[in-house]
Amino acid sequence: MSFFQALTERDRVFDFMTPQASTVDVRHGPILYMEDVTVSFDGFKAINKLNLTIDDGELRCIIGPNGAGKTTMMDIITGKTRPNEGSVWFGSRHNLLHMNEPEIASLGIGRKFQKPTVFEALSVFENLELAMAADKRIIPTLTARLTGEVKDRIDEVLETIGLTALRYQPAGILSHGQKQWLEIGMLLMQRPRLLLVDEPVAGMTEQEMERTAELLTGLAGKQSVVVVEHDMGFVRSIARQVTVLHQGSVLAEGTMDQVSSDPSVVEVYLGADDEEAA
Amino acid sequence: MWLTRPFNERSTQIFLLILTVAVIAVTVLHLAVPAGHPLYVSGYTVGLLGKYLTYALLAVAVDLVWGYLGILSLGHGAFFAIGGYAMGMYLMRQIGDRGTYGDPILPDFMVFLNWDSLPWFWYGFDMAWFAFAMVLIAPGLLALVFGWLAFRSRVTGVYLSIITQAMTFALMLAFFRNEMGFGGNNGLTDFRELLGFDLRSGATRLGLFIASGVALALGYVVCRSIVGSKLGRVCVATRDAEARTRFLGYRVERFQLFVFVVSAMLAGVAGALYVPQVGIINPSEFDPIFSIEIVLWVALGGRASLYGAVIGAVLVNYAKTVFTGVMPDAWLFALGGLFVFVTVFLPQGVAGLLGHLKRRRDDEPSDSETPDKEATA
Amino acid sequence: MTTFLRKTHPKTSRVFSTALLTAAMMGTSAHAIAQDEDPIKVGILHSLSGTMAISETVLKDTVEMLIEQQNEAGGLLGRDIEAVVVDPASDWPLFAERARELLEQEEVDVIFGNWTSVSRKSVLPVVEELNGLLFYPVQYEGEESSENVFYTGAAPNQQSIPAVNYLHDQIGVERWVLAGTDYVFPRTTNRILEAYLKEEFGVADEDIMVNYTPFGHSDWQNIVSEISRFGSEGKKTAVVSTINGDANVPFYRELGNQGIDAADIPVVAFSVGAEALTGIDTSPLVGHLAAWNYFMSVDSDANYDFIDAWLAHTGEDDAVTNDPMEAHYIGFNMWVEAVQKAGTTDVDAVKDAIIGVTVPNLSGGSAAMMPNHHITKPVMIGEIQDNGQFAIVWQTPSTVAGDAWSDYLPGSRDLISDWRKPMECGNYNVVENRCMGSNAEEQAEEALAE
Amino acid sequence: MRIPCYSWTPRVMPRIVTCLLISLLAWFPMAVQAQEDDGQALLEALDTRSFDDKSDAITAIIESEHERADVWLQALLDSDLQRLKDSGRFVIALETAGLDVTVEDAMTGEAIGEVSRRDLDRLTINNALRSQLRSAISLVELYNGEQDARLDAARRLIGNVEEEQVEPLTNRMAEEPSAAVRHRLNQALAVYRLNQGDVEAVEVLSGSLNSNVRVALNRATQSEDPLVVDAATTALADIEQNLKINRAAETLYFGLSMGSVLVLAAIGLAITFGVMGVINMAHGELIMLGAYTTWAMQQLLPGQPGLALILAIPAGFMVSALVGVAIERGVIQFLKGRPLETLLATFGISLILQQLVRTVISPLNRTVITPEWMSGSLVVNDALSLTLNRMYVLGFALVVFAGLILIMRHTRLGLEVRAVTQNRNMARSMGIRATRVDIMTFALGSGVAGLAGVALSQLTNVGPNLGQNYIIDSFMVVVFGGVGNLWGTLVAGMSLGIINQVLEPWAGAVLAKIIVLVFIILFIQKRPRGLFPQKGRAAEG
Repeated sequence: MSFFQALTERDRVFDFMTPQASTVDVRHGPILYMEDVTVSFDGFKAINKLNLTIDDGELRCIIGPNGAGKTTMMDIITGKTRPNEGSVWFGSRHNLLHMNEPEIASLGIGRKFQKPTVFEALSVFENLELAMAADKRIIPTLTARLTGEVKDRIDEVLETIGLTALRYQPAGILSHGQKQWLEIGMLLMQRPRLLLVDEPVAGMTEQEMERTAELLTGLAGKQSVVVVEHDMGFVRSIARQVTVLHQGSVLAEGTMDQVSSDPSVVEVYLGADDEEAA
Repeated sequence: MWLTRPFNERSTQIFLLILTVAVIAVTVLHLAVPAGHPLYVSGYTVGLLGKYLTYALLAVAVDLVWGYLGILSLGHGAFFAIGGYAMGMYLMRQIGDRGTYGDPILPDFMVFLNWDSLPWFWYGFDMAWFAFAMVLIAPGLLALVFGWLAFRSRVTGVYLSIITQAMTFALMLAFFRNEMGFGGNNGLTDFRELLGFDLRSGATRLGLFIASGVALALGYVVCRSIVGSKLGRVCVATRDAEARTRFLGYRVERFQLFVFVVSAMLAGVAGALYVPQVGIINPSEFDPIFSIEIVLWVALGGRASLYGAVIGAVLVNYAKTVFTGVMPDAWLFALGGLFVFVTVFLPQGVAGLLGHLKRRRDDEPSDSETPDKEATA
Repeated sequence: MTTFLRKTHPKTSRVFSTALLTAAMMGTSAHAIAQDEDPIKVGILHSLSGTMAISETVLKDTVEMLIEQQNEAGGLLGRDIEAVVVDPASDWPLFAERARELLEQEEVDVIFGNWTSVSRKSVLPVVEELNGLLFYPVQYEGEESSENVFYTGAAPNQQSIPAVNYLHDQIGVERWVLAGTDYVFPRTTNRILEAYLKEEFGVADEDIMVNYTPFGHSDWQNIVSEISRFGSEGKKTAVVSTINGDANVPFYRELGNQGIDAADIPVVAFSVGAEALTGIDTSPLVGHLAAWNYFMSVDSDANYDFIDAWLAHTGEDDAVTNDPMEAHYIGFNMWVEAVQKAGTTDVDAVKDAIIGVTVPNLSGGSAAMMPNHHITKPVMIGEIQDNGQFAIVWQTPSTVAGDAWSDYLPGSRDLISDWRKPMECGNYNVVENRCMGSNAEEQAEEALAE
Repeated sequence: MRIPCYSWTPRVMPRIVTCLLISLLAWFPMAVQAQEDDGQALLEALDTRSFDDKSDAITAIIESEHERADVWLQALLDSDLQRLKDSGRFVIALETAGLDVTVEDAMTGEAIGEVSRRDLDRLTINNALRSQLRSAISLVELYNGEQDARLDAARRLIGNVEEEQVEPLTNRMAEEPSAAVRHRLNQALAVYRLNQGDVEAVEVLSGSLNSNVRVALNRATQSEDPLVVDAATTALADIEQNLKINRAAETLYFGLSMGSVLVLAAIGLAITFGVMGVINMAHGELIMLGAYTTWAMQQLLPGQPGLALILAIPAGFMVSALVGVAIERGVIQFLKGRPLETLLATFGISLILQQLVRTVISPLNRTVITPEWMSGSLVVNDALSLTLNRMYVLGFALVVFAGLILIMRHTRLGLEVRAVTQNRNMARSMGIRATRVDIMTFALGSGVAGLAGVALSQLTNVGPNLGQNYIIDSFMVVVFGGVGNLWGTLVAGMSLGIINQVLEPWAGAVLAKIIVLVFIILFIQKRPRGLFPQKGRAAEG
């Protein structure tokens, strides 16, 4: 159809927004670029002049005490919260501050919530089906058929997250851990360029943790991954680059060892960390 | 094709089967059996059942938005009524110069209220195709505008329910005004013929009854194929976790809008079939109470299971027929009691019970929770 | 009650069975209908629940009382009369449905019923289709004359016009407020009055104020103060009120509180009966007027007998009687007379027989059925007394015949109605010399048949 | 014509007034002179169909110095003067019981006992006669009545002064102690003079808002004397100006009073809805119960409507509160966190309550008497008078509101309520018994609804449908104001009331309501959480 028709069609997601053909420009290195971002909730600055850069394919861990602004930062990136000032760029082309959640999501930014949220009334299979990267306009969705490769893709993911057996069970009956898995699985279905993972191992057993670790490290490279986590052990096991947030701005950045040897960090964070790590 | 998908679902097959049998049975019993015979179905009963069928379609429409989208609309009576008015206006124009005053153009109420000419919005309603199109377009348009405003600004839950109520209430007041040109309190009545068939003949009424049956079947299939599709699952997802669905990249408000409009159109069709069967349309159909009653039908039958809505509509209205006949005073007690009972003790409704029994028999989830596998696979 | 309990069961059980479509359950005791062909069946179609129940329930009781009396007097044609009561629940489509039930299922010989204009309009097609008889007891907007309906309530010329004459001649009113609820009766009445006032009394436009309010309107501050302003321009002003039912209480309250005294601005009401005054503390209303064809305070033995019987029937000392009740009283007696005259309850026979039948009314005179299916009535103006009753202060010297088509509406000026042979037309246009609209095609068919 | 002035016993009124009265009634032919003092004959004259003859007869009675004259006139005014059909004897009805009436002899005043209504003929009067009688009596009062009575009499005279009255009235003005009454009389005379074409009169009249004065001035603008014309026109101009201001004030008052009703109806809802997230569709019926309680109290205390009304305030609160608790315990507690379901369930309850009232009490409206001190209106000036009952309701609404604010701010309950609203679980864990708070809150909300009912019983129908008429409006107010925010409710209610009353004159009642509804719908689009959005659990609706 002609370009103008395309413009007038409200449901149309323009090609450059759909992840398959995602034209996120990463030639200049960073895939995510936050500069001087500030958010205040009635006076209280949750994020304060935050600067953060994530390179393409990087796996970055973000740590920090409660109220450091980790979750708020994710809200900003995914378009849930609008900052009072500052700029947030995805690649060097897309200004995230001018987009809403669905647009950002279809740019290829996937998010896993702190509290696992899956569609309990739907089966595991359907949860993945919905998450799958596809044309998400109304009519295509209405007429969508389950093609072979789609099924294979879903099976594959089911395999990775180890829920093949439960594929037709409503997600509501899954255990907490399984829900975490399912949600990560949903992220995988999205084929995102950037993955935001909020406390992926909260309430997981040891071996579950290990698999998560493998999984996330496995993702890195193909996708950029940002992990927010309290569990130091876990962080240490996966982290290459670590950023420490404190009172809404970056306190320190570097490898785990550098960071953990940084006195200010030790003071504000690791000191208070023990009981959280436990 | 997605529209054919429902025909593979067992629940739909059963539903369509029962409906067809019912309609045919009534037709046969009405025509073939001599009056007075115990099996004879009188024209009165046919009319009654026809009315129930239109209500059932209305209930299905409400269930689509409430059950699967989680939008409790307290204003669906409005779409029903508007569809009805569209049909009513067509029927008025059909009277032509057979009106009391013999005015070839103006309906009677306009003549004796001294309207000198037909208001613009009555134009075109003398043509069947236009009127029937309007049956879909008018309610759809209202739903589109209203829904667009509401969903865009993410008005949800109780707030949405209340403003839908405000909408239908405002419309009721508006249509009561005689200046509006819709006949005020008396509404539209004294219809003569529909597509050339005399509305006062038993045959036409039977035809309308069958038409209602067909409409219900079609409406059911459409809704089924929507909720059975991926889109239906997006709806359920939205109902349960709207924010999450957004993060998956779905433009939730547009899906809501789409389904809302479809539902409104179905309601319009129901209204259009209702009017010629009861012979009058007046603003009391806009009454918020009526809209709430519709929701009760669905609640009783069971949300998120379309056939439940049908069961609910028929049960409640049959009960109404009986009660207002036998003990008028008791009716409101019964209705009120039903509201309380269903919401407190029967949250899944009748369909919920059925599903429960079914599940107990063979351990597969009833399609009210997850769409059938044969649809998905 | 008991009578119709027995009556409605078979029908409903049949609806039920068909509704569920299990042939086994079909037609349980359908022959129940066959048994009682003996008694003459009188259908009563008044709302017993919903908003209109307030007004209509008493009418249902009235007809039941009349039937009892008739049976005690030996029934009709040697047969008992049996009431078949159904409840249309103030729901207009339901009126049509119930009417069909009465005529098709119960096969009643006559129906007494309806209050609101819209309910009548909704029943009309059914009654005409199934050729039934309907007696409609409430004053209404006119502009209608159906072969199957008998209008025992007042037509506009039997209520509003005499009332306006009274105000103009006796009280010397020069400015008019026409206030009404926004539905067809006030609309039509006010149209007629406007035309009448201008033609007959040469009232100027600025001396007429028309105002419409929704049903159950409760905040009258603005309107009442407007009225008092309108009335303080020096000319004698009166309010002609077609305000309906519930809305009257707050209206009169506001009048009282804003100190509008009947002596300054009298209000003459068309839709307020004594029963509507229950719920008002009448002391501030003394002197306001109502125009009806009957008042409970009418001083005649017929009336006192009726009231006694009514008090006995209801078992309440403070039960009130009103105009529509009298209308039913007249209508019922006319029907009885006509049946006796025709010797059968056959609808067509009764239709012909009833025209010209004359029965006593409750105000000491008598009412006759006109060829246009309307009746003759006296018109009375009553003033509210401090006991909440109306004292009759004026009355038309003779009875007035109801006019189906108003002479003051352009549309219907040329229409007349005469159901006697040969005309047999409800809306005959004397200019074009033909029977208009509704019955045209029937006429044609008959013509072909002969 | 010459009016004979008979010697007059001081008992009734000074000699001069007789002449005054007679002259006032001078336009009647003096047909009945012959039979003075013969009471029977006087009354006979009353028993006629023609009201003109009746008014002559009244004149005659006034003239005759018959000692029972005043009794008769009063009885006639109350339409208690009746006549026995058979004997033609005149009687005065004392009280009516069913079909029988207790009567006394009109001549002698001796009791006769009960008589059937059939045997009585009532001597009816119409408005003309009524005002004739009244003005006669009021004139008497101008001389020996209370100050208010005199003031009223004087006001009646404005525009109705006859030539013969000028002199006596001027004298009267000299004697009159009260300045207000003098002022009135002065105006009355001025109007008379103005009609005679006297320019000075305008002086006196300018600034008066009395409608008759305005009429007189209007007439004066047609006079041929140019001086009078422009004097009158200027006078009229600033009167009109003055009227505009008064009218604005009036509309404002109407708006506030309507607003107060909305606030009363809605505020209980603001509490239950705001704090508990319960959409109580039965709220309207709780209001209705309050109104019925008022009626019941008046039945219990016949003769003292005022006292009954005051007692009804606590009673109404209790009744509705108890029913509220019953609803909360019986239904709502099972529907925690399912607001839409509570909507349906409570709607069912509302249907039941309505039908209950219909069957138990009556489908008909009940009469609730307005006590003396609440009826009538407070006259600010001739153009602006504020109806008392609405003023009381307005005050009542504000008091209730203030009370609620106090409870919420300064009581333990209020504290707990706010805690639960902000964060239920947190509050729980801090040892607040949330269930108890729920019960109390719901009781409070329902009770307030009851209070609203008590107030509404003074304004509108007390009937089964009372609640229905207010429920939707109440929801609009709450949502518009912002759920769970009392101030929001107050502001919303008042502003909606005023908007409505401002729109009404030009849009008409119906359209005004529609416009307001549409306005609310659109407003909710802009600010889904209302005027004063509230943070916390209830906000998730």
